[in-house]
Amino acid sequence: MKKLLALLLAVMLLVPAFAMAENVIKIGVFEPSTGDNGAGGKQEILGIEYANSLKPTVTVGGEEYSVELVIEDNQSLTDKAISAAQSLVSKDVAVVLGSYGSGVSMAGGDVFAEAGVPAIGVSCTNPNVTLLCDYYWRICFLDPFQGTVMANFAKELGATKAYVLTMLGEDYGVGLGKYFVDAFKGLGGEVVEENFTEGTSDFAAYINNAVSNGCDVVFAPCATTYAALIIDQAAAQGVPFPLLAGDTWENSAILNAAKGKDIKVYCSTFFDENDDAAAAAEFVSGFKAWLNADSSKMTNNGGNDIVAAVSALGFDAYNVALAAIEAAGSADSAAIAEALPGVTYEGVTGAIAFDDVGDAKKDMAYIKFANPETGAFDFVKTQSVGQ
Amino acid sequence: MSEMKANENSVLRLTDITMQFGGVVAINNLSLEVNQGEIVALIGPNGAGKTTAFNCITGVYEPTNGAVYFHGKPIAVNHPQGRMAKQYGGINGDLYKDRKPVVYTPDKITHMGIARTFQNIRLFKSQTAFENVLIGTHLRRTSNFLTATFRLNLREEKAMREKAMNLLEIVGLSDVANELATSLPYGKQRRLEIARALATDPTLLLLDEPAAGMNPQETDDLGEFIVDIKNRFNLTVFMIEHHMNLVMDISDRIYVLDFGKQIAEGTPEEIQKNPVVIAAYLGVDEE
Amino acid sequence: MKNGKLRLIISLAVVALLYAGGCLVEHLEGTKSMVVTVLQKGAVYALIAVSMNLLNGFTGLFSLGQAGFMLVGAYSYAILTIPMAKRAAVYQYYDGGWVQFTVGVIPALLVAGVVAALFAALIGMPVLRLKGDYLAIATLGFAEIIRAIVQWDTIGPLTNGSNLLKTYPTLKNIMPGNTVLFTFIVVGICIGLILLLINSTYGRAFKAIRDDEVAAEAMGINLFHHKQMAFVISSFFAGIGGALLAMYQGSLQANSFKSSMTYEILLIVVIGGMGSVSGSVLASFLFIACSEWWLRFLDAETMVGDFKVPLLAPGFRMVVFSVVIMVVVLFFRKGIMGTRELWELGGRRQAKGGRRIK
Amino acid sequence: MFNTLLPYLLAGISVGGQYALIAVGYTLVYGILRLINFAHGDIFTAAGFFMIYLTASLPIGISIPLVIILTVILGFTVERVAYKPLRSAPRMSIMISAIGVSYLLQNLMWYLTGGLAKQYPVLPGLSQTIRIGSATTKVVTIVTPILTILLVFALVTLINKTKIGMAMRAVSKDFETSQLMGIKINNVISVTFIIGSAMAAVGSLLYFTNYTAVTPTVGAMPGLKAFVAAVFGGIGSIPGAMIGALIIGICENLIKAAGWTAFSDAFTFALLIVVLLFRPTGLFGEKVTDKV
Repeated sequence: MKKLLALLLAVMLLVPAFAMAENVIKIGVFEPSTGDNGAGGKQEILGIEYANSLKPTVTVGGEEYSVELVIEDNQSLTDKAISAAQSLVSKDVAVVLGSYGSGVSMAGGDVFAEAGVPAIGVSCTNPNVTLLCDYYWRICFLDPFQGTVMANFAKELGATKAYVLTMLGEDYGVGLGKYFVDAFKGLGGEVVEENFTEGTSDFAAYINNAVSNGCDVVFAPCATTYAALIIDQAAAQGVPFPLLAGDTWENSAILNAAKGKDIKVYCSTFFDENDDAAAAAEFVSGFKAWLNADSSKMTNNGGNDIVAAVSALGFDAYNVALAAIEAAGSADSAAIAEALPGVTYEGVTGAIAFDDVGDAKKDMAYIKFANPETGAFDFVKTQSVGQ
Repeated sequence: MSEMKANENSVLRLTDITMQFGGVVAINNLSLEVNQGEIVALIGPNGAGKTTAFNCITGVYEPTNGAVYFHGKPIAVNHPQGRMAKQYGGINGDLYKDRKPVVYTPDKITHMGIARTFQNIRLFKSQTAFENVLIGTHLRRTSNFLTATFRLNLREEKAMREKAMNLLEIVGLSDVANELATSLPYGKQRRLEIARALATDPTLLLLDEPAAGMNPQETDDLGEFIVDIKNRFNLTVFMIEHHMNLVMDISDRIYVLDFGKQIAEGTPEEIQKNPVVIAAYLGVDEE
Repeated sequence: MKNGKLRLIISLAVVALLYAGGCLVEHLEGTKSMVVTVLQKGAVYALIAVSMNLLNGFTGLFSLGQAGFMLVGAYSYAILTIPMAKRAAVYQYYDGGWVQFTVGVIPALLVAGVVAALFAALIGMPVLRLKGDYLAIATLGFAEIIRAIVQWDTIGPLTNGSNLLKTYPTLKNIMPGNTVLFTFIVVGICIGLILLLINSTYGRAFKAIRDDEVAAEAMGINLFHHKQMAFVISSFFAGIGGALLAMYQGSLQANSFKSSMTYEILLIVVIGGMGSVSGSVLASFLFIACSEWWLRFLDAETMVGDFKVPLLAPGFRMVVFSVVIMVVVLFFRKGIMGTRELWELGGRRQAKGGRRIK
Repeated sequence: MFNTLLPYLLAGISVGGQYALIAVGYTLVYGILRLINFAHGDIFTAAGFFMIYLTASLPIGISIPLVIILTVILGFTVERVAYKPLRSAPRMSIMISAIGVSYLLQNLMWYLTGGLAKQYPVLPGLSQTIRIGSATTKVVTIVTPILTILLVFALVTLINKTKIGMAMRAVSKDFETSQLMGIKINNVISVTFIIGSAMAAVGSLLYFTNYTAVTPTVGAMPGLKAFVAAVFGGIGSIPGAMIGALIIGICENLIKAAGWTAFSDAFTFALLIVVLLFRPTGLFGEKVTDKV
């Protein structure tokens, strides 16, 4: 019995587990569909899938390749992300899209770099994602920018003392929080900083601290799971000041939490579904129709057909990847990695072109307000740093 | 009695030992002495406190009051302290008031040269007979974990193995050296425990009911065996035993314990005639 | 005796063959292959599992602090080896951090072990006096405390707080193209040392303590001293294991060293057999291969034609996996190997026993 | 000063009461089986999920008793399947089995719920906000300590006054002897798990009303803390578990108030270690002497 087992083990270890069909190019989708960021990750996947449904093939060197999406769940955890990334790499994906969440992207980046597979960050905003990895590019703006934008906005709302709340161990939130603090202090504001540990569910005391410290704005970039609890508590305590956060809060979980409550929630994001640019409008209507046609997709989007910015980014990321493959004229990872920096693309979230580090040169954020009456996001304004 | 003149030949001396658990006084003011080269037996009905006395000697328990000396050196001294001072139920509670308490852990006491066996055999159950004895040689090692890991102690290791094998031969178990200790028959397990105890190079051997569970033939053999190893290793033996034949055969002196108190002391002949013992112990046992 | 020597030679030959095989796989399959991943991670887990087995299986101390010591080792390694040029970027919130030097990989690995061992020595002093499950829960608690300290913002310039550590030398940097060989060598040396220790007089003393503390103490074995020794040595290797894990992962975050990580390692030890080094090694590779590779298909929603295969959905893999583990825990309590080693399988049963316990 | 501390105190008392309800399960099981039931925290989580799925289709009035029943069934099943076969095995094996069950339950819940946080339903009456002095809080904060004290009182009565309570006390004093005395050990153990699970279900109702996101791993930390509370109070003592839990709940929130958030969890474990070292029997535990 044991010998048989050992033999089986040996055979399974040695048998390579891949089979390549002809003229298929694989694109890895490295996203969380479970865990703290699962909700956002699913929306990002939807954008990618929608783009794939529109352009299921790519022409390389005169030959038509069909594109196959290989989706791997990184569970919003940095250690699981490594396994997921390895799994993608072992399935011979040519290029990777993702992830929602910076920590997992940074963790996975090393695996992609090692394998020489280029990765295109969709909504991971921490500078280190691209800075510390030569194989990571990104199509969204960065936290220093986003933090500054929100600090400016907070100032415009008349805030003088900000309460910044982030989760320990979350690169995205901690990073964005720091940039906000720097910017807000630079504008002459005062800041009270606190953080909570993973799994915290009691935010009563935190909100109370914000009140008792005389803060007049809360900035809490964190995963939607905690965001809903924070909004809930803030509403329960009837805080008079607004809650601000970054891109993660543009999610139906936030809308649900804020709905019907006396609370002002703002977030910055990459895209607005009421954008009147032609490409954006076309994407929005097409995406909504696509969602409405399939109830399971609708569920993954949070049960409604509101277009999340991350879906738009996912859509753009897919198209950037195709553009890179076409530019490379090859399905080979190395060639794509070489072609990527030169790719420019006019996406639904704006023009995309990469700088030396691999970041998209984006200088505009959309600020949205979670309307408690309509249960939808209202577009407030676009904001750049210069303003 | 505590600071009496030291007997040159004294190997083990207990003075005024009281052991109290909560409200239960297991041993009350026990004093006894075991001299060089003697075989001394401690007898008494079940629950008389015999094993407790062993545990006080070997450091498993800290006596509530009294002192234990080994070759004249105190290895346990205590007097009722703390909460025990209030609920102390023994006698002579104030004799050791001014003495500094002395506590040694069982391994330290074994180091000094007291080895023991257990009433309910406690062999290392996942180890072979040989390994059980080998473990007994560990305490006299000179190697540290680094030299042992890097095998810089080969000579010592070899000596340990030879010694263990030798002891197995002496107790007549060399043929089952590689058998799992717990798979051996009862009598052999008892002998193995003795071999393991001998591996620690003791000068005093405490045997806790070495003949328990043996048939008369085995018991007789055991008696000879105990005398034999006593002579061979120049030991002093202090044992708890229920088999009266064995006790009467090989003991030089006998202490009798009942309800934690010493009721008699003397040679086998004296004990056999002692009316108190007959009444309290033999009488009860015979019923 | 002769038989034993022969078996030793055969075992060594098999190990050498396995090493050669491991390296060959990497050259044949390339670094992208899942086999290589399994071999790397499996080897790292093997070391960690063996280090835990030294405590739980051989010394009978039920400690659940392994993740904490791995964390210490991993952080020590990473902090010491991040290249100077990258420090400013890694410690972006802490002005480049306090540590302004780097050391080589091998010294850093050793330091990782030593720091973990120092922590163990400190923790062991109070904790090892506890018995059984109290020891388990106290070590678990200490692991959590260590994690909290590492994430503490005040020492952020040292540990980068709760943020990722990256850019330190990983497996591929040291022996490019031979990552498996490097892992196997380091792990092999460590496990070899543990084996030598277990089969020395100290190892016998550990086993004596496991079997019967009272009898061991009566045999002159200083319980605290030996427990402390096992605890410190186990942590030393857990620290090295943690450092290797960091090298394997390429990035490091305190958050992933939770008690669930300790539980996983404990389950590996149980599957392999408490008290069997080769069992732990075998179980590690099996465990990693299943969780990273063979069972992954269970997580993918699969269509066969138009038919959607039922049950298959994200998370199903772990369910199947944990059911298998429960079956082992309940019905095959001795695990794959019991207390025996691979090289004893052919030999006489009673040489080591395990089987003959009624 | 008091005004800043008040919300923390309130949060502490309420979370402490909820820990207490979980801790009862630990202390009872440990008292009888000498087992740290690592799966208890996950049973608590499962109760949260039961509520979410039941209220999706049933009115709350029916859901609540159903949740308690389902949780009890789960606790009972876990004992029968994972602990009973190991009754004669070494204690380490049972503990490993408990860890295995915890692992299984977490993975199972992850699979069944898709790994995303679920929103706990709003319980009318409990979820309203009220003001106490300068602090705003939910009604549940006030209800928790009262309900906890009532339940603990009822349980203590049960254990001291009824036949099954007497059997439980006997089994926890001496497992083997009580078996010889004709006590049906398995029944007693089952009752223990049933009571523990029911308490955990009630605890989950209160806990998740306050903190509304349920994830598969959400129960692990409260579970461990509740165990610490049980040790702190003196394992086996039910009032001890309650007082231990309240102290832990309050302390951990006061630590947050002091700005040491990162150490609020670590504090619990530090407390555990200190208690184990200096007073292993806890605040109200009985002293036991080992037999050699």
